[in-house]
Amino acid sequence: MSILSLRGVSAAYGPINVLHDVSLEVPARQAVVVLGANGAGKTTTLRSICGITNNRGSIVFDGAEISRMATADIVRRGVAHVPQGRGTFADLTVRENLDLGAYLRRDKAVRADIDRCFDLFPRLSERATQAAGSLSGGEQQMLAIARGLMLRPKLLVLDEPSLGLAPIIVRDLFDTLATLRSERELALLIVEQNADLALAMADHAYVLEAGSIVFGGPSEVVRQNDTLRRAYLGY
Amino acid sequence: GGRGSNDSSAIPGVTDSEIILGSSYPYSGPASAFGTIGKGIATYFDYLNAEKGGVKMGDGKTRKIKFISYDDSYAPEKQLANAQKLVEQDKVFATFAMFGTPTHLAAVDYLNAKKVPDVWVNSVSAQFSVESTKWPFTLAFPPTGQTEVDVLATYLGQTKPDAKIGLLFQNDDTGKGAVAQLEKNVAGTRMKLVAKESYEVTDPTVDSQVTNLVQSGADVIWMAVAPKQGAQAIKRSAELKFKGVRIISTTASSVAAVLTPAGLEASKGLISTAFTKDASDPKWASDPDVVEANRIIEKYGKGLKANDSLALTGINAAQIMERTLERMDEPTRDSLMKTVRTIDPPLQLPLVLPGVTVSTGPDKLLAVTILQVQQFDGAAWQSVGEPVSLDQ
Amino acid sequence: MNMLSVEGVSLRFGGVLALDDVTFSVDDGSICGLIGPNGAGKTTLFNCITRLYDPDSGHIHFNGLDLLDRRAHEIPRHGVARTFQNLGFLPGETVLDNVLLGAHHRFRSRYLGALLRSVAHRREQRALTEDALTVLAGLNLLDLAYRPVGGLPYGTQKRVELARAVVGKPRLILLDEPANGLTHGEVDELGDVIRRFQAERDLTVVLVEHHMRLVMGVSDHIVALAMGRKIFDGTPAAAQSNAALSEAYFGTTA
Amino acid sequence: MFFQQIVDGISSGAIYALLGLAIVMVHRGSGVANFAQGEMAMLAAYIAWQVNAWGAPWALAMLAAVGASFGIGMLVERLVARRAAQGSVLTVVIVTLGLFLVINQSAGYLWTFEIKDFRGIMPSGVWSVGGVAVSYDAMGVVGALVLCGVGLYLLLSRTRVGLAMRAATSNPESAALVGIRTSRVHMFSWGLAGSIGAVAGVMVAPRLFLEPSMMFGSLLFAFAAVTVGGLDSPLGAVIGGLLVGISENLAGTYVDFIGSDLKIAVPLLIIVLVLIVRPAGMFGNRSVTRA
Amino acid sequence: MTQTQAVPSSSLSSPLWITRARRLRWALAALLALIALLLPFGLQPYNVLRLTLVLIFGISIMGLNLLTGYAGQISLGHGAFFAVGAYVTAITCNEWSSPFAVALPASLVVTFVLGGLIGIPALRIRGVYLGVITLALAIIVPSLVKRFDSVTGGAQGLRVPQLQAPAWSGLGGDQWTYFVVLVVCVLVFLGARNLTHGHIGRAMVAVRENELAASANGVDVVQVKLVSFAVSAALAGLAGGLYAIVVGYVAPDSFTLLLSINLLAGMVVGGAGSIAGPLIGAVFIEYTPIVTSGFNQALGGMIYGLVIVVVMLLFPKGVVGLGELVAARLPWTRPDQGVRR
Ligand SMILES: Nc1ncnc2c1ncn2[C@@H]1O[C@H](COP(=O)(O)OP(=O)(O)OP(=O)(O)O)[C@@H](O)[C@H]1O
Ligand SMILES: Nc1ncnc2c1ncn2[C@@H]1O[C@H](COP(=O)(O)OP(=O)(O)OP(=O)(O)O)[C@@H](O)[C@H]1O
Ligand SMILES: CC(C)C[C@H](N)C(=O)O
Ligand SMILES: [Mg+2]
Ligand SMILES: [Mg+2]
Repeated sequence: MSILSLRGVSAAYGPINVLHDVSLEVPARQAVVVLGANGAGKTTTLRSICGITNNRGSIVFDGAEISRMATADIVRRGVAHVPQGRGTFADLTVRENLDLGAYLRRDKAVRADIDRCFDLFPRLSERATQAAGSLSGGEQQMLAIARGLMLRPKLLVLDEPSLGLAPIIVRDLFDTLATLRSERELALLIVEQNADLALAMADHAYVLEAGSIVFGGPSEVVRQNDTLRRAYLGY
Repeated sequence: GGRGSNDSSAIPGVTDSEIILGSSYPYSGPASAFGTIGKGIATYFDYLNAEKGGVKMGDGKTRKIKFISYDDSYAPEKQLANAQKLVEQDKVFATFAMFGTPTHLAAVDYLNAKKVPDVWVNSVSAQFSVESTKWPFTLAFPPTGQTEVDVLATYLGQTKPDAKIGLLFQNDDTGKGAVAQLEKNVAGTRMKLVAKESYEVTDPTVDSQVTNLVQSGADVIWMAVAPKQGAQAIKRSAELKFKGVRIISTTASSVAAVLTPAGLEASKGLISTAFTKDASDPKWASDPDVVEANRIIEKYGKGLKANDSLALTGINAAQIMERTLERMDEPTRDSLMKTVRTIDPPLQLPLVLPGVTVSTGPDKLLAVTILQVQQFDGAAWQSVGEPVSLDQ
Repeated sequence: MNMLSVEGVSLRFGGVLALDDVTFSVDDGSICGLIGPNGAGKTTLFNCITRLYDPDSGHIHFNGLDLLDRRAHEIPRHGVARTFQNLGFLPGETVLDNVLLGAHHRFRSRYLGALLRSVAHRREQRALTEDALTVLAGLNLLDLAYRPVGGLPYGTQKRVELARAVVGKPRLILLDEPANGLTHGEVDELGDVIRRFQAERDLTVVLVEHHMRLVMGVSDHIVALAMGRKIFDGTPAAAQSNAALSEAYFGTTA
Repeated sequence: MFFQQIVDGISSGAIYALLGLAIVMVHRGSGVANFAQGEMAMLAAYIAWQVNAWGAPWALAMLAAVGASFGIGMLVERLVARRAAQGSVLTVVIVTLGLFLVINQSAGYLWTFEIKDFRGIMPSGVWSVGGVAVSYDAMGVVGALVLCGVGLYLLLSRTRVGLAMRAATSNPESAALVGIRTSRVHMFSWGLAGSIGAVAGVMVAPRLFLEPSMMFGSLLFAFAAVTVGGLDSPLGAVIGGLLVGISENLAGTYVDFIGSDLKIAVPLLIIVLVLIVRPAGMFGNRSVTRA
Repeated sequence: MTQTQAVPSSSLSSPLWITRARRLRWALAALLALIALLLPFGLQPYNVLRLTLVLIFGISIMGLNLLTGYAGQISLGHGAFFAVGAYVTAITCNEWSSPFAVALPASLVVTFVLGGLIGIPALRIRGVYLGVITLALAIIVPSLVKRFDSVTGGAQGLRVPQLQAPAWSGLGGDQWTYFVVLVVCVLVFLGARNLTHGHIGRAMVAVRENELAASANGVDVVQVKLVSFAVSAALAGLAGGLYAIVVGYVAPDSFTLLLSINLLAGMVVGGAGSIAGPLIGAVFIEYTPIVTSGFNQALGGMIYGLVIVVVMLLFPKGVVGLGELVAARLPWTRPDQGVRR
């Protein structure tokens, strides 16, 4: 059963159409990666899911149609979105940013989760009282991811999570994501340029080109198929 | 004259059945409170046209009054443009009760250059009356600030010859005029001006100024102020238990709009001059002229409320114009100027206090030089003596 | 010859020692890869060189010129350009305008010239616009010249950044993670572009990147920072086999 | 005299501070400087006056006004401020100035420009100690300031709502992404600001006297106060307000050249000096910009 | 992006839609200029006066626009510079009976210097904070005028001799004045266009959008801010000087806060950061109150406020912003849709 499914989703900025009839599925507890050249519409797809971009079509999450919902309400249903290029609260401290990640939660585990984030990104604990805007680019990216994790979502949407992160951190991050997926029964939808790493971890892959899905299937297929890789991913 | 009808067609703004008057008021902007006066004027003319068919002028013809007034938001250049529009487009017979000193100073040269009568200007500045050589077509109506100061200073000189005066005034030309006139009055007397405090209209309160005056050792506090600051100063001086004499300007003497909010007890003993009947003063509440004016306001004043002193000011102004028109021999601008420059015999207007008359003549350029000194007894203003005349 | 030399540069923000006595130099015409964990101080070092930050101590010389004597806006005129890690654009303006901003210091005419649209002003305006468009064409961005830069995909914006830096005709160019948001294939192309610019425009390059294939592929020389301190200085090959670097940065447990 | 001027300064300053709190509230919750805040306070005072004129006791009338103002504030956000925010900061500034005109002129139309007799709940009279007179009205204003100030401080620093407000202003899109309903947060801040402004309006009306331009001068000083204190700091608004009130009075009294006609220049000088040292006010958060 | 391509020079010229949009703008400007030349002959003097005031407000809004619209430094008190300019002209004309050819430049220079000085604190202070400081300036200037009444005439104000049309022109005084102001206005607008359409304008926008990026690209932020302040103040001062001559009278009440607010409203309604915006804004602030109070005198001010609110809600980026939206959808001037990478 799919936790998220998009059916015929189109999106436009002003008069310009950038997504055409995109359909994709994220099965429960699985990781799905979306690949594509830059400008293909990956970010737009993710933003449509969270109701940030105007779009047409049907988006069903956890049994409910969410395509007309406000962003905050979608998030309240259990979708966490880590936007491309930071999106932290620059004026607030690292700690406050994490607290805000848990804004919707009332449970007791929040403290423990913050510690867990600090374990994953020790850098953040050293900077806990510093304004997020003064962090380095990679530190901000860590913060954005950590904030997404703090929500304890059912579906975690990540837009190029490896952006600006040191290789060792990227590796740790993907390990952690894999762990969390089984541990918390988390579903993942990831846009990632580091295709090797993403494909290794994901169960399914989609390839977007110029706003349309040109491939969808098990990630293994992409890994094995050189023609496919070369045609769409350039390597 | 019988041939008047022919002549009048050549004169702008007047026909056998209609006369056009123009004006300019701040209907919008920071001074829009005074727009109520303009609306009061329009209300009265509406009443005249509806119930009396207009004004019966000296030539025997009854003419409806078409009163056109434009908004200038108290901006001088806008009053100038309005004046030009009234003359050039609306072809008014005369402008009437144009409002405000700085605003009218921008328009007055133009009107005189065009030889358009600019009568009963609504400004307390004396220059619009006394500069009759420079501006032969201009004349103001309300008692000037100087007149008010002169009357009160004379009264004070008689009742408290050793007065040590602390003055509170608005930092504009009216306030500055009051300072100058008071200084002139105390010169050569035993009275002294011991403290001066000014305020800007934008000051939230005048408490600090009043405190300074109370503690300056003055035994007279003279408040040359607008209504709001008047209320504040009355209340504050009472709170500080000021024991001396308190004088307040006429504009801030309304029982309903100043003294009641300030506290009737706190207002007890105030000295002021009066020009018109205060509709909110119990003494005048049932005066037939006031009742009639209120009826007119309620029937014709779109959105105006009875007893609004600004609306009544407008009615009063319209009434002086009505009388002026009645006295004109012929419907010409010359005749109008002649009439306003020789209001003789003096006029007693319905809303003006008995004994306070309007008159002009070759040697009397200011129209209102009689005022009534009055004292507040905690419920109503009581006249002190007879109206004081300062006729030169 | 040294084009850039950084000597004993330190900078502290409150409790954070962002740069700790950093010394290294970059040869004229070379490509230097500057790597290190997140928060190591790479961007901060760029900020010191371009005078957006004041180091607490140390010296920075460029071509014999003491850069610490200069103010930020004078740096491009002396031949140093940079890109920003997280984009430093005027998002509402067109790509062309943004690129032309990078050529700001090349305008000779000043307020009066612009006010009167003097002949000289118009001539240089035309020339520099052509220059900008040529650079855009070289990066395959010509079609986007009149589009507002704000709506472009992230990877494209990173390329516009590159164009903006290059159009200033710098001698030294500081690239802060230019490969962010690019696909594998595009990263390889970027490597070619950097080399090409370096050769054609006679540039010296300092490249901050976490993309190891790119850094190791194009760099002549690698400097690594960690916790504000220099931990490595040598050839790419040596870097890849350096144990400390591997542990702190690459994550390949040797 | 000196102490009297200090006390007068405090009681004026309390007015600016109270209005300043409302301004801070809106700014903190939606990043907007609301130039119509004073007029909304004035409107609240008229509402209280009208309800009282219909026969309700003052306390009830004032409560009604504070409640109504919460609704008015929310409505203004919903119908006006939110849409204007699609433009620039300046669009919002102009819109609030437009609202200023609408409220001010409507009040004159509905209730005339004459002063209304507004008694309020404080007894009239003064309390004197050692030659210094403090009116009960002024004490009421100070009391309201303390209540609102402490309440607001607790709300902003101790509750989730406060954090949500800061998040919604700092980065609305990300705020939505952590589940904050930003539009509700904005509406709530405007509503709350409306109520605080209303408290200011009904408490100062007996002292400033109720007419349509009642709050205009105070608005200017309130802006001076929040600028000195920092546009997003309630503590700053309180301290700024008192500072402006006291300095304005003392300077007008003791500095000859200034006198009362130039005393308005004093807050300006203070602002410039404070801002040159601390560009975001004494207690304001300076937003971080790094390369 | 692999090879260095030889770029055909034709592809370096602007795309067609840009050229067309540019032509459309010039055509509109030419049409406007023609109308501006003919109008005073078909109108009564009071309307010519109003148009003259529109031009004057247009000049000062353009000044504000350079500072606030382009360089992003909020000024809520530009009426202060307008007032200073008006008084400088009034005083030089009165005290020293200098002809306007001296008085107007004097206004320009004095306000230029004053603006530069006021710009110094603005180097550190931003946004609403700067707005409040300039607002206070606008409140203080009238008080200062009253305080120094020996030179300024105090609350009474000063009269200024008005322009007389030379006999050879055959024009009325109002028409002559109009054309003089028109010439100044055209020069100011052309100058502003030139200044903003090149690297200087780009530098101003960069200062507005991103100071860090601006200085990293070689923009001297300090200089741009100071020059913007000075030029902006100078234009307001010039407009003030023209105002003094045209109206023939200056008083503190001519320069209340309302003036500053109107200038700002005009700029935003017209469209901040555009060349046509200030003129549209000037028309708006001069004529809207007339229209609204003609509509209903009792509620004129209320309706004016309502109109401002509604206009801003309908076109949050001003009238010019609306025009751009329309242009982006016209088949002629619509940006090409095909976007390659
Ligand atoms: N705000 C916007 N305004 C206008 N066009 C936009 C906007 N955002 C995106 N686009 C356009 O939509 C298309 C898809 O962009 P999107 O950001 O979704 O691509 P992407 O696949 O995420 O690219 P990248 O890998 O570079 O992040 C692009 O052509 C882009 O120009
Ligand atoms: N303005 C500032 N205020 C406080 N701390 C700062 C500031 N600028 C940088 N820092 C701190 O200095 C450290 C170095 O930051 P810098 O941006 O130079 O890292 P970096 O090496 O570029 O990292 P990344 O690879 O993540 O971009 C970081 O930990 C950051 O938090
Ligand atoms: C110009 C700045 C806003 C850019 C920013 N410093 C960055 O790291 O990209
Ligand atoms: Mg993307
Ligand atoms: Mg960095």
